[in-house]
Amino acid sequence: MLNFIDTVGEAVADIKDGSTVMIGGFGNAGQPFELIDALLDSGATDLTVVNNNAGQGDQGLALLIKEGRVRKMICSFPRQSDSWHFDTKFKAGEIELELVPQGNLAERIRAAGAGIGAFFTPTGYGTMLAEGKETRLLDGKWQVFETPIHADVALIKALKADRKGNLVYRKTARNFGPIMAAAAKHTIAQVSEIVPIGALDPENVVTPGIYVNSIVKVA
Amino acid sequence: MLNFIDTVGEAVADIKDGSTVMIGGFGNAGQPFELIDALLDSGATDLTVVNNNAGQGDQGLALLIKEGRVRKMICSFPRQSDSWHFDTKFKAGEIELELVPQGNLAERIRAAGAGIGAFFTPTGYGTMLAEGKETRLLDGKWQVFETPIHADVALIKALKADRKGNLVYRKTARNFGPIMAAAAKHTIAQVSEIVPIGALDPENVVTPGIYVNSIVKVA
Amino acid sequence: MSIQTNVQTSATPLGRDELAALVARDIAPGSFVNLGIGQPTLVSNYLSEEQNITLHTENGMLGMGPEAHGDEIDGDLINAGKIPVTELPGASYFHHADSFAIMRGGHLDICVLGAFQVSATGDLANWHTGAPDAIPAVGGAMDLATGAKDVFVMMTLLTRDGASKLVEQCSYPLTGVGCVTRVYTDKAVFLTGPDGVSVRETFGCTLEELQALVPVPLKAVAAVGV
Amino acid sequence: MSIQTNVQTSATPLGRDELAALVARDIAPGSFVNLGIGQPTLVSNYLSEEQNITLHTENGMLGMGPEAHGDEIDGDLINAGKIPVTELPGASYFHHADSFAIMRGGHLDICVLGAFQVSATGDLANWHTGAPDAIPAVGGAMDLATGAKDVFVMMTLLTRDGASKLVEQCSYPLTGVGCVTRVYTDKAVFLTGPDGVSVRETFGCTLEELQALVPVPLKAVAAVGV
Repeated sequence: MLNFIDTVGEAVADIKDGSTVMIGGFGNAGQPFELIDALLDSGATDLTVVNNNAGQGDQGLALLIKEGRVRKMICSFPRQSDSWHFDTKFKAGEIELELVPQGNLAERIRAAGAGIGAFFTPTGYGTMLAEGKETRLLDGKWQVFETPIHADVALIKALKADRKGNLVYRKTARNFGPIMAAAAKHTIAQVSEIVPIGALDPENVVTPGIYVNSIVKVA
Repeated sequence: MLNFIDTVGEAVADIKDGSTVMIGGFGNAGQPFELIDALLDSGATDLTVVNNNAGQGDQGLALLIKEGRVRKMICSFPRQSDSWHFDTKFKAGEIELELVPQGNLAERIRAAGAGIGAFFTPTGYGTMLAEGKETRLLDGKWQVFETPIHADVALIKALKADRKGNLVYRKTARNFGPIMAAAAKHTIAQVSEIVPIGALDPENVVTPGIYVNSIVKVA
Repeated sequence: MSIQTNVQTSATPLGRDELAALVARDIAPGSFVNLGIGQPTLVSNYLSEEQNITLHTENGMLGMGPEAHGDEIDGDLINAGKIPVTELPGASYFHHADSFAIMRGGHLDICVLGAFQVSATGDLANWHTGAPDAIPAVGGAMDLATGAKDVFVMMTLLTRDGASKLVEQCSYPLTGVGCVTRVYTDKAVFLTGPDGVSVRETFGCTLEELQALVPVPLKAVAAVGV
Repeated sequence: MSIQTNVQTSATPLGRDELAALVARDIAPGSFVNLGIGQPTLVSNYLSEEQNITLHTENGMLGMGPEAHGDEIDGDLINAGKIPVTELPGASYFHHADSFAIMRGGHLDICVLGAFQVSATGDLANWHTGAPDAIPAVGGAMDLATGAKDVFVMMTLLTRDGASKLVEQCSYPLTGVGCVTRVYTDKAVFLTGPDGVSVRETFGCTLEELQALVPVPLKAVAAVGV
């Protein structure tokens, strides 16, 4: 069921402790900063967060980590020049890390949304990130068995939503939004604009409304 | 390398006997009729054809089958009220059939283009179409091991191409076009219009030009 | 929708259109629905605008409108049965892999299908008679059976020969295992699941008369709510 | 591009920009290319318009243009290194799964990467020093190493301590197995593969001098063409 919600606070109010939360964005592009701030304010804790990174500087996901709300990160690139909050927690053994090659991260999220129970991928074969994983020779290449990443909630950012919940994005801010929307039980999208039904060309819809549960406009 | 080609005959001239050829379309929507006719004229034979159906009436794929050019069909729905050429060949034991549930057909084609070596899908579990296949309990569902379908050539139909080979489609004629373009070594697209670079909005490109090798305009 | 103890809600068996209207009434507002080819397509005639139902067609569209007529007919806009259809405002198009991801991923609320047979545990047989000389053709049937949150079947309860299509175990080749949650027939609405078959309502027969027609143990649905 | 028997093509080792220009010259017209973060990014400065190269960035774009400056800067348009970039005519955007499908599916012609070490059989180590207290971060490195038709590495041949980065077997954790096809260094261009390491050209040293620096057996590339 699709709901249009007035504030980011109400939009994230039902996120429970212990949830797995996907957060869209690559770098700052497509990061739903306002929804992340609202999640921080909500007090939800013991979270597993799926994002490409593990927070940067003193904002957004970095603050969630600093405040001890994140039990586990699933990401491809936690270490950055300004990922000091993650670094501190990780070295103190206070946060769990599942490091996933970026393409496997994307494909595992896509598999969850598409109802694929598992897949074999050549990426990571023969590396420490595939240690202990089942492997198989397929199409002449050794491949690694990988499983979907499902989530309770996805927080994503899009450019526009229509009143059916259809979404379009902007440039490289699209990144993880469409696949996370499909992989989560409940998808919350912050958008810059809400347009009437019929204002988006059906040929150009990127995320069909079937994947979206809550929409909040952020100025 | 992308080529713009004047005639459908030249476009299909290099398709070799014994090739696996994907043909886009669902019903008549998105069927590249002119390319199929050119393939018939080319004389190429011993083909494996991947299409949702196995030809209808006395046109297109049905004629390829009638003329004995198709060794094997990989499809989801061969039997139709007017699939008489396929029916005759099949009952005479003169054509091989690999019957694949439509969603597994689509996902196996997608896997080929995406470099996924195999995947597990719940579709078909416990049915005669999964007999002899490896199964596994994943995410609480019994799932079936399926492998990618690669092709030598894809023949697809799109609405417009720009001079970079980017494609857009029209309505439900999109169907198998984008995934077949990615799954084949050589993709030939017939289009209604060729537009200059910059005429397609980068947000709305459906098949990026990297997947397209030959483009021919069909009036 | 209220679920009640077994009630004979009609004095006569339901016709195809009455059954379609009943299915339509049972679809929750705002649902995303796929209507299979044949009898299930009739359901679309009885969906009200207030229900705000979005129809999916597996050949790549959400927001499918009614069948197209006359000038509306567009060869590029067809449904899974290859019938020309129309586009409603708020529609979207996508390719076949994305379309079946919607189904397989469990995003559709309801899929309505025809059937040759349904078993007591919800197995579905609707794609193949199993005749040795038949050319098999499956299309999207197995994907539809597997993917939706609820799979409703619409069928006559009996074959022309009077045999029950609701069976202990399907004799026709299966489309999906344990996938059907509800069976709408001319004589009754059945709920199927791991606990066996319950009867929600009957049409033109009592539960006892119904049981005499059907080779699986039936029970009345327990009262829910008021 | 002509491949010649071992030739010293420069009297001195190549600088970073000269090396980038050489890689750029070796990219066939019409290629689709991904340039890794760091030194490989320099290659874009030397691609000519006539080459008609299309650049891919794994965060969802084909047709990436040069770095953005001043008013061009748009927070929604960045590359994999999170640097603001521009869009060229004929570009396209797609989501992350589609973007990595382009890589994993083998559709890119060339990927150019930096490296800590490359082995004689083309194993690549470029993501992790293996230090016990290091926080690991892999990003798209393993996907890039696995997916492109050709993986070119750009690196200095020696570490600051004078150790060869071209090694018999990588001591750093691997990024990919047997994936590197060509290694561009300040002192030579190496071709790697199942048959071992060949030297295409040297810069400021002879093949013999080069062999003294490198712990794997080198051979000159056989003459091709005229």
